[in-house]
Amino acid sequence: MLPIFVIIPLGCAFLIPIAGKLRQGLAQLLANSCALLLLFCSINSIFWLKSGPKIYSLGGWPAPFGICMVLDGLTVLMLLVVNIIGVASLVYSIDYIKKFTSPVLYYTLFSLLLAGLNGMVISGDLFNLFVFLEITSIASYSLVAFGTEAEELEAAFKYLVLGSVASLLILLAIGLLLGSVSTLNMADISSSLTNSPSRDLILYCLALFIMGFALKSGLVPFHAWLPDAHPAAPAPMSAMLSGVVIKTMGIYALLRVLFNIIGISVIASSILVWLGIISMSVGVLLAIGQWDFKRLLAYHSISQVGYVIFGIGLGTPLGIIGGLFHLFNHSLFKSLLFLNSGAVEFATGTRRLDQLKGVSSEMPVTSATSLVASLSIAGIPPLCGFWSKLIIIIAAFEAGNIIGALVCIFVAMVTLASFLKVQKYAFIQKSQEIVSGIREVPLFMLLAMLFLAVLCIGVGLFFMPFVESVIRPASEVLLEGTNYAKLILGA
Amino acid sequence: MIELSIILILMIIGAVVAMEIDDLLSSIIALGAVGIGLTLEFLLLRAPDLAITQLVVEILSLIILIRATIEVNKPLAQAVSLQKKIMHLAYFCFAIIFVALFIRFSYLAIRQLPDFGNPIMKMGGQYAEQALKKTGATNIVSAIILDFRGYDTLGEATILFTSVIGVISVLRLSGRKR
Amino acid sequence: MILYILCFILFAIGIYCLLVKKNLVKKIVGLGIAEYAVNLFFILLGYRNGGEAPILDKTRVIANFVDPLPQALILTSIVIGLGVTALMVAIVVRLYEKYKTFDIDEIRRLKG
Amino acid sequence: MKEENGMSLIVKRITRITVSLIFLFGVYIVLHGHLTPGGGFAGGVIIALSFIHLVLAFGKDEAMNKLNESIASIIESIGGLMFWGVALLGLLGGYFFLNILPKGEPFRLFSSGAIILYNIAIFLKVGAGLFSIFIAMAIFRMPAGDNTQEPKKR
Repeated sequence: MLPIFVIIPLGCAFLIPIAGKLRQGLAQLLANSCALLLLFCSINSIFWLKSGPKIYSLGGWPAPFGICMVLDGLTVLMLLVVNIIGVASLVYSIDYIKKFTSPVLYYTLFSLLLAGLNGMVISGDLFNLFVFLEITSIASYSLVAFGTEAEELEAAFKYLVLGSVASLLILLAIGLLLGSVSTLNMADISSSLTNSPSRDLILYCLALFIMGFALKSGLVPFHAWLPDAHPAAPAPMSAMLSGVVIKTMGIYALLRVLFNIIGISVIASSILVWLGIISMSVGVLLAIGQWDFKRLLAYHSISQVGYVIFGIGLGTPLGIIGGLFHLFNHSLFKSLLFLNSGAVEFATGTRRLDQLKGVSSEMPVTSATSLVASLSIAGIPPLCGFWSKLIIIIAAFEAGNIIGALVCIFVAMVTLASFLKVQKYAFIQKSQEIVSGIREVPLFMLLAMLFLAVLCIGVGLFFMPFVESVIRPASEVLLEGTNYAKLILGA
Repeated sequence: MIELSIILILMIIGAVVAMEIDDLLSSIIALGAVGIGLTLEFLLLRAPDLAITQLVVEILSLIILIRATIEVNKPLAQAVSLQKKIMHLAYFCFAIIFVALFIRFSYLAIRQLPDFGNPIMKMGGQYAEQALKKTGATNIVSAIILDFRGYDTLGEATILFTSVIGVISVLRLSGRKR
Repeated sequence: MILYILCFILFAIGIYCLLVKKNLVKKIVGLGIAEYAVNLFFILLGYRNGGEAPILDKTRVIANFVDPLPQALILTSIVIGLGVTALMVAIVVRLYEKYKTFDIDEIRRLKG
Repeated sequence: MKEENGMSLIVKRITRITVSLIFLFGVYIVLHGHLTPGGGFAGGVIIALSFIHLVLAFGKDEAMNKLNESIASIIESIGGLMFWGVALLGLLGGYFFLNILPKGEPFRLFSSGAIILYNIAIFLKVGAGLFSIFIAMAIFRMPAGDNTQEPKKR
């Protein structure tokens, strides 16, 4: 029953304003229960997949006629990413939201964000993907501007302008495809594109799609909005933003279009490889000079997204597995780091690393979870970040891309250095005078951070069964490329 | 065919006027003119549904835009430092290069589109035939947006709902508790 | 053919205005123009010479219809444009209240 | 009647007539959505415009007691839930958006099953939503003094 992933969040998004008027706590309860239900559905969607990909045609109309929803390996992976971080952020924001006014609006926007993300991931129709991409964008613009301070509004405005330009470019590309093949179902488009003579048109659409989705996911030439938007957003929202939103809006949609509709070609994969390399190096070099905790994390998001794009751009099966695995891991430890930065800000009131005086003694749980996250982003063996970076580097060597592999190793070193700096200033540094008034953050925030930390360690230790059950079917979907169409229309 | 391009050229002129004029209010009114031109285009291109919706949405966005410029009293004529001039120059030539490349490559792509006036109506044709039988609606566009592709319209209604909640959350009194 | 190119020129003007103008309201106007251009492009794709509006008529059977599919999509895109414009205006109104100016350079308190 | 809020007397007299005409036209557009051009969206925006017309002509307080913020957001959520509910209704017939209501014969008012219900749902949502956008913007008054002081809510 595929439409559950959209029915539940939309229904509860419409219910929350009314529930919020009746009783204050009801809205919070509704949002959290909907997120937990979604997580439960996405976990057992792995087992649905055992019996092959599912197609659900909406309104009873067969695939090319109406809109259809598709559940295949890639969708299951993205559903897991979206709902795990969604539950963690919502549980975290039970206490965090006390700093903000009108939590009812916050929970409505959050469940709309979840509805947009889930709807975008399971939709099998190009224009439907654009509509849900737009829901996610507008919900994240409003959430970035939720605390109405001057910096947040300015960051939200910049994010809004660049996001709308990206949406227009994507809509223009969809228009060109519609003009040349006049159908909107992804499978139908790819089957009629294979024998269509217009090569230049497809290349131009490819260029527009890459520019639009790279703008949405903050890859380097288009990353202007990301370092401002992430620090400005409230902590659970910046965890969702960098952990999930830039991945689903940017990378997932790019992969779906590139691999399944237009079909990967040498040009496209080399563009992806070079985009990845540039984003990796520029992102981490910019991150060194940062003293604002969240800004540093935002720059690291750009470099880690560059890793994922580099891995998948290689095109070899191992590269794609490495890229997708890193996508999953990055969403885990990056949102954990953002939640930690929110906890530090919640307790001490400042995000500047140099003003923090080592809070590990007063905030044991936060510093422990942030240690786990920092080690796994730096790629220390037992934790999850190490395995995915290792697979990508091996795949790079195998694919003969020596420069890329060396850049990967160099970036891993610099990431390690930069996160040791974070640990030293924020947590480990022994403070001389007694730091008064810093208490550990309330329970629910700790619960969310522990949940993600345990997941980080768990995926790190048992990464082989995890890769086999979730990442491999996702990479097979991408490796199939355009005969995705036969699969959908055939079934 | 000719009147379409005339109106389109008038819209381009209106757009340039909206961009270059200094006074904000007249720039918004020029945008309104471009919108009305778009409504005329829709009527000429046999899309009455869209003409009504575009006209009415145009009026509403004008009211909202005028609300944004109502308090402006001083024009922006301050001295601009050298550093900002260089940055504007950089933006300026970046935009020119982007626009030139954009039109150059779009010309290549447009050449391969089916020429204007006879589209490949692969799905459109089927919708037209089966609209009355399958849904009973005589307005085929309504049949498409509410029955064949009703899921899009659910997404559409959610977009409007999100932007309403977004506007209310941005314009509320104070974001954070002091 | 000329119509498509004129439509792309209108889109380029919108994007140019968005990138170059430093006044916030001008950026909203630029985005609106680009939005109009994309909507027009979709409908230009669907036009058919001598086609009829896609409304069935009781009295006569209409043979050739204009393509109704792009029209259905553009209804959605118009309302998306309205939603984004409303959100932008709300942020601009709030920014004007905080900074007392529409000039993006004075507002640039954040480093790029 | 105090002159300062709302426009001059002439405008008020005329708006009383035009507002009802606009409202009637909007309702017509919504109900005949599946027969003639127009539909949920256009009709909803027309209705929102008729209320905005009322607010502009008679000033805020007059219109607010007819349709203030909380009622607008409740109507909007009801519209959304109605759309969501009718779509769920289709679930009984097997698929999410199935149109299982009887189709009736063409060219009549009740001729296309659930499409009318969808139209009414969208009409409620769009009309109430856009009106609450306008009210949120109209109420958000710029503080006369410097900007540190909180904008006063009228």
